[in-house]
Amino acid sequence: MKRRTFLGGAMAVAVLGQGSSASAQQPPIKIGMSMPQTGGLAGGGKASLLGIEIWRDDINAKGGLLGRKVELVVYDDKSSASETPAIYAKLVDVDKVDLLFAPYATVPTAPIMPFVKQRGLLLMGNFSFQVNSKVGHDMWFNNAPWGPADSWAASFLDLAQKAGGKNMALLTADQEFAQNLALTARDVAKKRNLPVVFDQVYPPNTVEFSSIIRALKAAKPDIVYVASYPPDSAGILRAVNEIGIGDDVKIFGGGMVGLQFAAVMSNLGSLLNGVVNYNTWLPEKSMYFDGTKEFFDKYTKRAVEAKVDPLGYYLAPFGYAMGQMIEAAVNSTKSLDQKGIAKYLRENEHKTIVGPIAFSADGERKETATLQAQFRGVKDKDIEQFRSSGKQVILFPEKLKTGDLISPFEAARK
Amino acid sequence: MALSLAIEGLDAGYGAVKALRGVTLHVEAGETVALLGTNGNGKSTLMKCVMGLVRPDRGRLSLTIDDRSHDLTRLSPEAIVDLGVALVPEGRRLFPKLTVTENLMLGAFRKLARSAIQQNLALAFETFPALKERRNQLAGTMSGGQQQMLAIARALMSSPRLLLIDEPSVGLSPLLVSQTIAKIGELKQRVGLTVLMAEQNFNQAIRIADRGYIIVHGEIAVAAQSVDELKANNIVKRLYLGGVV
Amino acid sequence: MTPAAAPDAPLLQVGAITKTFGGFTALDNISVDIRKGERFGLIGPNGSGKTTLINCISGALRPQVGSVVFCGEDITQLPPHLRARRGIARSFQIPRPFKSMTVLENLMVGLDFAKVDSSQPEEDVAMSILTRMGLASKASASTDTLSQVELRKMELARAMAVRPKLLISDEAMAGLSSSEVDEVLDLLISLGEEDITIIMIEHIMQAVMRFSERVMCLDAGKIIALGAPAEVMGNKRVQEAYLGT
Amino acid sequence: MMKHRNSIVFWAGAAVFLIAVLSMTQIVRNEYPFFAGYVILQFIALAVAWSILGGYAGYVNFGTNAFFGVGVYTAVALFKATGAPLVVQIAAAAVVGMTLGFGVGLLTLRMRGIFFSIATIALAIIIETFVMNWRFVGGAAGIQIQRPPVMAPFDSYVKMLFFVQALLVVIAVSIARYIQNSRIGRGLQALRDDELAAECTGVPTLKLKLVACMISGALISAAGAPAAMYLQYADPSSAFNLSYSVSALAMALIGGTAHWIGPVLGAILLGSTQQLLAVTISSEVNVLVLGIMLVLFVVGAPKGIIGLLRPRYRLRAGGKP
Amino acid sequence: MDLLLGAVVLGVLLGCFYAAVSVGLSVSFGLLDVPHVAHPAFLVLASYGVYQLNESYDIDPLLAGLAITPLFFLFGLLAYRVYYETFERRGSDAAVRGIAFFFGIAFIIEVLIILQFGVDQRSVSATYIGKSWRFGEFRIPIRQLVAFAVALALTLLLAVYLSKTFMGRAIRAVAQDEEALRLMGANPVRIKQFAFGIATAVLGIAGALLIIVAPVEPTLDRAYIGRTFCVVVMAGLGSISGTLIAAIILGVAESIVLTLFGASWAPAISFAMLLGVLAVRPQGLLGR
Repeated sequence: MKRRTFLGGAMAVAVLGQGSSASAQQPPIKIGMSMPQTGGLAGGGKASLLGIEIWRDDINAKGGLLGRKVELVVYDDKSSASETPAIYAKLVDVDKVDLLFAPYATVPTAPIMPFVKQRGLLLMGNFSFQVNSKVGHDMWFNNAPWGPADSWAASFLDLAQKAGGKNMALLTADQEFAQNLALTARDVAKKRNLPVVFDQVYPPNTVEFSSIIRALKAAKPDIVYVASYPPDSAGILRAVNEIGIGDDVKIFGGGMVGLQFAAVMSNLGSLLNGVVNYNTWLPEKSMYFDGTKEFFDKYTKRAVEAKVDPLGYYLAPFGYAMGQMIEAAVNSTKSLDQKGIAKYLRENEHKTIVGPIAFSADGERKETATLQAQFRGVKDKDIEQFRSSGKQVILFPEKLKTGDLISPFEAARK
Repeated sequence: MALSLAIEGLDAGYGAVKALRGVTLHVEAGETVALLGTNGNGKSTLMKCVMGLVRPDRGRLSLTIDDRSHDLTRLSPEAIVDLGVALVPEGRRLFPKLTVTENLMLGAFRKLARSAIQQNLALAFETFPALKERRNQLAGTMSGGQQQMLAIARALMSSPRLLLIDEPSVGLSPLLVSQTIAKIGELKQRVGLTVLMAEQNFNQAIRIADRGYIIVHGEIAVAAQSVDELKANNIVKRLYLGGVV
Repeated sequence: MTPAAAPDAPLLQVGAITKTFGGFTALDNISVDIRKGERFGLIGPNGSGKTTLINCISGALRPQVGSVVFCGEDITQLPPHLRARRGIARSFQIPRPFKSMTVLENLMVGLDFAKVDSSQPEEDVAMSILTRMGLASKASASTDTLSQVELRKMELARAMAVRPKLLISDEAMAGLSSSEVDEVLDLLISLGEEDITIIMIEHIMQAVMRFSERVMCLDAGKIIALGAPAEVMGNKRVQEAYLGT
Repeated sequence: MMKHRNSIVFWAGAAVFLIAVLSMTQIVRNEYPFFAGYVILQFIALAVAWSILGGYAGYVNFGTNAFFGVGVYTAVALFKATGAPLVVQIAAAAVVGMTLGFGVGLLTLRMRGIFFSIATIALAIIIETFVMNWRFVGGAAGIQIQRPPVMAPFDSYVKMLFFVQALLVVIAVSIARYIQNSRIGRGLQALRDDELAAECTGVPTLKLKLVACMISGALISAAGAPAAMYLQYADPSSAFNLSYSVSALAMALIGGTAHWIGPVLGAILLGSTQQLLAVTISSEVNVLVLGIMLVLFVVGAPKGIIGLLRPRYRLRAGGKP
Repeated sequence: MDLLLGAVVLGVLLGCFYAAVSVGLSVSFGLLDVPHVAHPAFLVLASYGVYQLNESYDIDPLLAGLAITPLFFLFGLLAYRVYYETFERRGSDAAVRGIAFFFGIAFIIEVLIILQFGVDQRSVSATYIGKSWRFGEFRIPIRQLVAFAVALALTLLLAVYLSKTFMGRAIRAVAQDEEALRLMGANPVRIKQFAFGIATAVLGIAGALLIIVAPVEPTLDRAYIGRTFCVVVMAGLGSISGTLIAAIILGVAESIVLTLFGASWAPAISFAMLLGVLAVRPQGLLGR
């Protein structure tokens, strides 16, 4: 029942904020979005939303935007693509929100891309992957650090080849995000003449990975690139630990979703050691910017009450950053004109708590800031250890690097 | 040990169907009473009323044991079984996918019956040696005659004092019918049972019956005090053979 | 090919039917011809195979061996609805009304699908059948409000709606009182006078005697007697089957 | 006479409904009602289509999501391959849905009760797996679709889709109504009550069930086809979502299955409640409401809303009293 | 060849686990004809119960599973009572409306889990999780061996219970002939209620195995509706030994397809098997 009071509370805060404000005559600035709060994406959606809410409270404490309070209008899209079109129509046509944020992840975002393009609306993307590549909307800005489509696979394979990897195994989930990763990984491998010795796609709800890992091991790869979803990520690592993966493997990981979430991390504990996986933010020296520490102080306190991810590294700061970019754009253009805001966002570099952000023409980051980090010295059953630096050493990008790859994989696991 | 069953003015049926109309009948301790009549005349319904499976609309149904009278219309079938009444149902109603032994053990389901389980099992196997040979066979795979034996043996497992038997001859060849009826007579002598047997096979039933009733369209048409009286009664032939002969 | 229109060809030819269930032989090499317009009684003790036989005729079951020929056409492999369309209708031992429909609608099902060309509106036809059956006042009643005898009549009426050449009545009188038995019997006899061939399964022997032109007695899946009613009832094997040896 | 008058009322009502929908698309500028309305209309079509087999014949199909997904992907494949217009997409989806219904029916309609339901679940999963492995339509990664320009007299594609879905609802309801009032409906009802008795009364049960399965399948697939253009995106897990099956079943049961109006009422009630909740409470409580409504209705109102309205609702609205 | 052998071994282990999560349904649906689509939801609920005990008191998951069985037993008694009073006793349409009813219950359970535990996936810790047994190159995860052993024991125990005790025999008998059972002085409704209680109690252990084998999340039940019904129907309704055999066939088939042909076809294969069984032998492998 707590959960309900939290959500009710979130709306109540929005309403109260409006009433007690000094600028009571001015209507609030409404930012609308759907967010997965039930279904498969709900875990991420809730953490992301908390980041955005912290930004809202910060900006309102500073007196709002253009002297007006900021209010969030949030609906649950149940992690499903079929819900979002109606929700965004309601946000735009009924609630008349001033600005739109996208829901967390690709699936719920994809159906609204044509809608915002057609209506000429600004949409701040929220960790979706390549949704704009076919639509080509020039008022779309993704907060995720992905960068160009192939940079993800490229950075991992860079590390792998430097460590002496000569062939690759691909293990990917049969779901939208993982398949997109697999696609680029195959392309990059082809360009670099890396033979793919194992390429398997597993269905959602796979219970047991022992068989798959045995088959993978039998192919004797030295690079293992995995693109998986949270329930499977844990299953795969367990199976790897139990079945073994062979001494040939130089590097393992890459695109495993789930290893960024506190619940999964604390549960897997030492099984994580040695895995090189993508990430977005980590408590390493190179990752602190203006306001980063303050943000996490607030987040840590509120996460407990909201029953969301206690660490919140993966999504929450980017939700906050999304707000910061809007804040900068609105304050500089002194208006809510969406074309103006979009122009500003496209032409400038923005300082945020996740570092400077600049966009390329397609609304993705100019340069990738997706981290590749290696888990080291992780102990079992301890969430708090992940708050200290050194547990996930950043190997890429060069600018943010805090250590070097330990290879082969078996050596790094010790 | 005195035990008697008294039924008075019993009306019963299923919804719109009236199966029994004002049935009055009694069974005294140690008697074998035959309830005769062709199919669809209400014999089974009467048996079910005694067991508490069908609730009568009107009338009295009482079982007297050692001067204590029990109103069966108010008791659940479980309680009636505990009083020492058992029914061998029409069509045998065995559990086809259970073994012979398992069927017998279920006959002793009531707590009261479980104490005598070994004796009763021994008695059953002694009376029906064929069952002992086949104790691990599935009931559904046995022949009709063997199934009928098992149904009777299963009813005995609850140590009944009043045994109700509904149409033991159904689907059996004449030889088997005769054997089954003889077994019932034998058992009765051996265990000291009181028996109420519904049967359409007139000649076989009266072999072991002390007296009998004939039921037609849910009403008692003849209440005969002796087997001879039954044999003499013309209604039997009218009923069974439509008046010819 | 026998010409279907031969005037004295039997309406229904049951040719050496054998039907087994698992190891149990329910019908053993049964052959019988039924003439057009005949009133045919089918008797036998419980479990003798009567219902299995009419299930094989109406198509609910298919025999392993043998054939069923109706109006010169081999219908052994036809599903029940195609037999119904060719003119075989039946009632059920335990009434099976379409519960969510009214009495009239029950009849309309038969009229809808039996492919009878008629200039009259269906509802009028249905009403006239109900009137015949004495159910006109119940036309819009739901079937669960009917009494037993009304349900039996409704089943016969529904069978009549198929416009049958052959009507099979499966114990349409079971569980009825004497006066109700007469009522249903009169109905069946009057239908027989309209050139409808009727097979009647019955346990009530007076009814069988009064109704039938010919009677067949089954016991343990075999024909033990076939002929005029009095003749069959006088048969020793029949008497044994019923009264026992 | 009664029947005739009922027909006039019905067709007049359908015409008024379509005219109202059409004028709404011309007058109302706010697009949200069309988005939300489209979803509700889609559910009406699904619930009505479902109840042709599930309600009239009593065969509970859990594979609504399979037929829906097949509709979506027929439209997607056709559009991607040939750029076929919406009408062709829908017609093709209906044909494919009907064919699938025929296949499913042949394979499963001999099974009774819950076995049929389980078989349809299995089929749904098998078909979804095929689509997931079908790279042409994007496989598991999903596919984004660019809508063609909207046709006159509509000024937005969603308004057009709203009208098209309204048309599909009218088609589904008129087919359901026709079946209900025809001998097919009577035959289905008879076989639902008692399959053997129906057979012996001349009802070709297997054929009728097949027909019902094909019509139901065609209508569900047709109702699903425009979803590709509505979402401008398709992915197997959304298109084959189990919630379509549960919703169709729940809406029909909540409304009552004895009359075509039942699923319509159920879908309007449940569909608009869901839309309302999505933009008010907007949390997991949403799912809770569906659960509680289902439980309350099946426990408290066994014959659904129409059972509450008329204690002994008779299937044949046109029949003589 | 080695790979195939490994796939078969792992498939058998997986199959026994499937048997454990299905065996309760084999009683409730297979023997009692209750269309219990909320069975997997109860299963996931049990997993969360185990998680809670493991997290708060550091109790071994299997012991935790055992600890919640009495609670689940009572839960089962209650659930059947409600089902019986509202559907079975009133007769008509019980199956159809029962399905809708249990779907409703499943949704309610899902939401209650979300409200209490949030949407993140949860898992437990135990000494046997994350280690493996070696036979030369060949390694088997110990958690799978544990799940295998417990599942096998659970299934056998239930089979023994159903054949060797008065209550167990009555439970099998009630599926065959309710009225005959009344003649033995047993109340069929109470027997069925008790059986449903047992079927639900078993979920305590099965839930522990579920969370030992892999992490759980609130909507995981949906993935198991197909699998559990597949096993029970393939087994032949109500046959416990059949359940074990069918589950092992399913596990081995999945494992072989996964290893040799590519994982993305695995679900289609298992359900195609189910359809095949339904079409050819509707009463399942062993039948009741």
